[in-house]
Amino acid sequence: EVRFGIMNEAYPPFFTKDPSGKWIGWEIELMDAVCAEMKETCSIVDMSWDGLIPGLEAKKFDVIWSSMSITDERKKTIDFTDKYYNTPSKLIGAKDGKLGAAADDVADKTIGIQVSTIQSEYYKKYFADKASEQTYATLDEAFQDLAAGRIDYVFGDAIPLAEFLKSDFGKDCCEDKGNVKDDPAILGTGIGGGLRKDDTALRDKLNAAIAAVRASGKYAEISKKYFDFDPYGE
Amino acid sequence: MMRSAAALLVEDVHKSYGQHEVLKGVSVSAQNGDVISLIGSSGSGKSTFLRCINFLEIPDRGRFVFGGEEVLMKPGREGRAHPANWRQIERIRTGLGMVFQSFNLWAHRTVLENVIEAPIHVLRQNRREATERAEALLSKVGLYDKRHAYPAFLSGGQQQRAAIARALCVDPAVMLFDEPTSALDPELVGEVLKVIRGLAEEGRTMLLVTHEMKFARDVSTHVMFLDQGRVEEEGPPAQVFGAPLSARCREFTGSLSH
Amino acid sequence: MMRSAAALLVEDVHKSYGQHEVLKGVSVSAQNGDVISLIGSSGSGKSTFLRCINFLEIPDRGRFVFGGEEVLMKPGREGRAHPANWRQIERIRTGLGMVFQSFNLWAHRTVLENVIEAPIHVLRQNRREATERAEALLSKVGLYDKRHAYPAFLSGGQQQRAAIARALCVDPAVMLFDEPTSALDPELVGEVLKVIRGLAEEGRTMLLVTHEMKFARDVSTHVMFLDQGRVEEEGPPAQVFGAPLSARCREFTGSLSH
Amino acid sequence: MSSSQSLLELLSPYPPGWGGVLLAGALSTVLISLGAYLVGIAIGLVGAIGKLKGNRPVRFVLDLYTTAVRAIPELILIIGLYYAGTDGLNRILSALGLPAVEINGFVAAVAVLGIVQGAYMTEVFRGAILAIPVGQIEAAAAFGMRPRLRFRRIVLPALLPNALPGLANLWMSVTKDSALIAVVGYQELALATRIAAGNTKHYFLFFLASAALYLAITLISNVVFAALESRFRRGQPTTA
Amino acid sequence: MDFSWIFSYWPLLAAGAVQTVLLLVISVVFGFILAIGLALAQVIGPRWLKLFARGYCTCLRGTPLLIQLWLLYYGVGSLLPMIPGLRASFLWPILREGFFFAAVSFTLNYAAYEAEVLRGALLAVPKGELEAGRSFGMSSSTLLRRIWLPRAVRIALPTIAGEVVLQLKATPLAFTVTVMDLYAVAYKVRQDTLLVYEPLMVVTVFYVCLTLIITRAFKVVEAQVPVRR
Ligand SMILES: Nc1ncnc2c1ncn2[C@@H]1O[C@H](COP(=O)(O)OP(=O)(O)OP(=O)(O)O)[C@@H](O)[C@H]1O
Ligand SMILES: Nc1ncnc2c1ncn2[C@@H]1O[C@H](COP(=O)(O)OP(=O)(O)OP(=O)(O)O)[C@@H](O)[C@H]1O
Ligand SMILES: N[C@@H](Cc1c[nH]c[nH+]1)C(=O)O
Ligand SMILES: [Mg+2]
Ligand SMILES: [Mg+2]
Repeated sequence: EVRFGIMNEAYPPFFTKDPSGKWIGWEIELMDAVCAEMKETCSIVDMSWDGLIPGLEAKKFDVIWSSMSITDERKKTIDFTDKYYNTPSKLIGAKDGKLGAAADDVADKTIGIQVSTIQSEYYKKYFADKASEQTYATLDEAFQDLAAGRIDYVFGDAIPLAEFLKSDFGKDCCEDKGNVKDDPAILGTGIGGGLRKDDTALRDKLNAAIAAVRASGKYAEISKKYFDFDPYGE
Repeated sequence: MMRSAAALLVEDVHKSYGQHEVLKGVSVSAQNGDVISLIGSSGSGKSTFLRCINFLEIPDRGRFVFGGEEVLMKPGREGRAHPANWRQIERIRTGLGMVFQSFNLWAHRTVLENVIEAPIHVLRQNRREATERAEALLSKVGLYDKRHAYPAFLSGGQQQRAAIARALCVDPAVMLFDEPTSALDPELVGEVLKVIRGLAEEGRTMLLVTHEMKFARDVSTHVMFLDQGRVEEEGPPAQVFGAPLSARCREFTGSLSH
Repeated sequence: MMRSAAALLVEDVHKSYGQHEVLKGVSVSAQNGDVISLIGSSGSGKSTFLRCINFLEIPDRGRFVFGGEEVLMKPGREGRAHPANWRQIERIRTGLGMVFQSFNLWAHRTVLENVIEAPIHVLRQNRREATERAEALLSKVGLYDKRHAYPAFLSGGQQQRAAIARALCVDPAVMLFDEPTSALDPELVGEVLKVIRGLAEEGRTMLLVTHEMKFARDVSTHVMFLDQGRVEEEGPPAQVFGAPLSARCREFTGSLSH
Repeated sequence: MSSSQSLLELLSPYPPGWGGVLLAGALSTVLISLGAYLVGIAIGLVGAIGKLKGNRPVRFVLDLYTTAVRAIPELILIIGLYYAGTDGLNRILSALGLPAVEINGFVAAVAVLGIVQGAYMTEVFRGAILAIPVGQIEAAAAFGMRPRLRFRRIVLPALLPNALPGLANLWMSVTKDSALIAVVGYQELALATRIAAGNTKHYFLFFLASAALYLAITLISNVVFAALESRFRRGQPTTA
Repeated sequence: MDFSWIFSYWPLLAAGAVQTVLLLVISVVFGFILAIGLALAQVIGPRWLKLFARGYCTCLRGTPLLIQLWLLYYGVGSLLPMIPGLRASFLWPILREGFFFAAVSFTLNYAAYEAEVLRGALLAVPKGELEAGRSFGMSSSTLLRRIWLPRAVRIALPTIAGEVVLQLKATPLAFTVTVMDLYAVAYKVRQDTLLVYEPLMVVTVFYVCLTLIITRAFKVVEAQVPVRR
């Protein structure tokens, strides 16, 4: 049996619980496909975002499957599978018709960023001397402040941000300002499953399964239900 | 304020707790220098009467005049009267000193602090002067050594003496004493007697609840015998103790010699 | 238990609060049926002595024998003794009745509940019988009507009578009374006197702190005069009040006739 | 979620409404709180007596307990007990040759919150006992009541009116603190609210709905506490 | 164990500690003042005030602080920009800040809890001691200031100490409205460095020290009046 650790807050469209308590979302369907491929039974353990790495190490579950970006910093502590999706980072902001996501566009503005994400590192390198940062515990909080006009931009993973713009709440106030220029050294090399360092057997199995799901067309089939593009990236 | 007016005039006080009518029309009138003793059996309403006089209990009915100034009353619910103006009552109370049957010392203050509290914070006297007077009073009642002790660490009689000193320190025109010697030994009773006589000579008026008939006889100018919420007998001590008119009073004071 | 042994033998009790030595070696011995009065000025240590006898205060030193059974003591810190076995003390206490100077009624229980509490929960008596006896006692002290009232709603004398009834209801072999008549009128004092005489005739032993010399003279078989933590004078009432040997005692009892 | 859904539909107790999720969350909240509260009362009574009557080492240990537990944020205690604690427990068990146990979120929540409540209760009870006039306890001793009996018949009923407001406060705070248990993945009302809000982006609707549920829990508790207080305040004159 | 991160994070840690202490002091001081009013309103206020105070305490104690904070910050706060001109006014820098909202909602919440404690304590003051004050002609305000309140506060002291510590531990919630208090800094360090326990240990030490100071201070105050036991 393989136990998957997933963050216990809504992160649509990747994972969330529906009102009946069932886990749904792109990442969940991918997990099912991967498990079928591995011929393993799978279960989900939910945990707060900051409890995921301790939970993994305390063997409460075996793999973090929670849209976690593969970064060098994290690699010091845990291991990752190959990436199973990749998403650019983008800015969204209040509707004012001025598009653009370069440093000059955000001059003198306040940018809301979730604490300790890859975007937070990126901000330090590219935006820090022009704009100011406001730190949030969750993306949802940043969205609300953006709608309230307390901040000018939210900077985060493109897909959840786009999801917000589609909602009743985000539709009226805000718009897409565009993706930022990539910097893989900071923004990472995609999103993968997090593993204990010594758990190479599971890593190899998962990597094989991810590759197989992608090759069989199952990956594309799942993605079509959620996106009009291929989330795998190049 | 008319100088000739009675220091204290209280008429027809009624008070009930629920169905139980504790005071059924009690009156008293006192001139400056009078010492009036209230005697009567336990539960007859003596404490309640004293407490009505300074409005710790709100009497259902009654007329109250202090040094010529009448307490304004207004009709309340169920035919009961209420003081119309609490400010007036607070002002009048500053001229009344009370010693409670259960002492009621403030537990969070030392003996000295208990005594200087009202002079400083009600009468707005200078702290040093108040302290000096308080210490003199405490010496008088033999408590100077204990002035920095908290009430919980005092003997019964010491607490009572502290309460007496506290009441005296505000220099009141009228004093209400509820069994002020109940916890005192005969020597101290004698001391208190002296103090009361001294106060009477200064022209102060005193109302005194007591169970010690001898004390009442020695100290009072006038004695009232309360029975079941009514004044059953009153007059000079010689009459009440010597030749009471009422049978009930004769019985009560007769029991002195068991 | 030897029948001939003293009902109560207390020897050389010492007690200090901090630097202040309140009892400097007080002894008492009582036979069944004895009524021993403790008199003395306020703060002389009377209450403390009574409270040491039932170990509400832990004496620093002393020997205690109840009906032939000695309280086991063990040496504690700073040369002070401690009871070796609290179980023993608890057992002995069930045979001691106490009336406190400040009554100490349980505020959360009615008068009747106060009285039946110990018979039911300590002596494990039947509730109905305890209630019957309690009601009889309450009638005796004139409190039957107030049996369902809470202590806060009683007059001072009523509270004291409730406390007396509570102590009597456990039927104790030795009774400790701390100024049991301080809040009572002369009639009730007479009643209490009768009760105490009755108990003495039944062979019960009583220790009685009082400030009413007349009462002490009438009721006691033996009187002790305490002064500054020492027994200054003791003997039959006729001697202590009539022809005291000590000058201090003469002064104290002399002050009776101010 | 489709935007055509009316607000009421969102709150419907049956899927696709989120009302059921909130109600289930509220039930977990009550259960966790109740468990922790009872554990806390037991610890608190023992702790208060120990602090007042215990010897030096007992008092020292209890002082350490109340200060430490009250000082460390609950969240840290929960994380500590859930991760490090179960890890340690299982290590001990395996050293003894016993099978490992899985401490689930519920047990961890009740244990941790109960230990925390116990520390606060110790102080509340201590204060309440100190507020009882000494004479009343002495009177009980004078009748030969054993400490246990004295406690049950005199101290306990006399301390309750003093302690009840503090106890009510603690109940109110444990119902809220139970929200912290979300970090170990146990879904109670606060987490249920966040999930519903995050899913639908109707933040205020769900904040308000959950505030209403918490308030309902409180109002019901208030009725209980008011009844207790009027019962235990008998004998005290009402107007001060 | 790895504490090397402290060197690069200490300015943040210090700033966080300041925020934590500020939030605590502001909410306890103003909350206590408010609580006195609320408690008195419940004990001696006229009927309408009694009802209001009751209702206030019920609502604020009845819902989680977190939700109150959110409703205030994201709810009321999001209505503010709609007031014309406010965004340009000098108030906006304050109203924009999470700190302001956190301080306000912590104060309001603390007041509700403290009022409840004080109410009980006010009722626990022996009636006779108040009567003694009245008999000297103390006005209600003098009686309150000199006898009733000090006596009640004494009775409530152990509970108040507890409430203050609870309030200390409520401060991390401010992070949800962007205040970088000490706990938030530790959270950030944990996420940045992926050290699980070390940052929490540092924070714990800080909270424990602060709690010790608080409880010591209360012990000193308690010892002012000896208790006979
Ligand atoms: N708990 C205590 N701590 C310190 N000193 C105390 C304590 N209890 C009593 N005292 C002191 O001990 C002395 C004797 O007190 P005790 O109560 O025995 O006097 P008493 O003879 O009963 O006086 P009274 O007739 O006034 O009741 C007094 O000076 C009193 O202040
Ligand atoms: N708050 C109260 N509620 C109900 N009844 C009361 C209250 N206070 C006093 N009483 C009753 O009123 C009667 C008179 O009480 P009061 O205290 O005036 O008596 P007293 O004459 O002072 O007696 P004592 O000599 O025993 O002090 C008593 O029967 C008492 O039980
Ligand atoms: N993918 C980003 C942001 C994220 C937050 N929660 C889930 N994902 C990261 O791992 O830093
Ligand atoms: Mg009386
Ligand atoms: Mg005494």
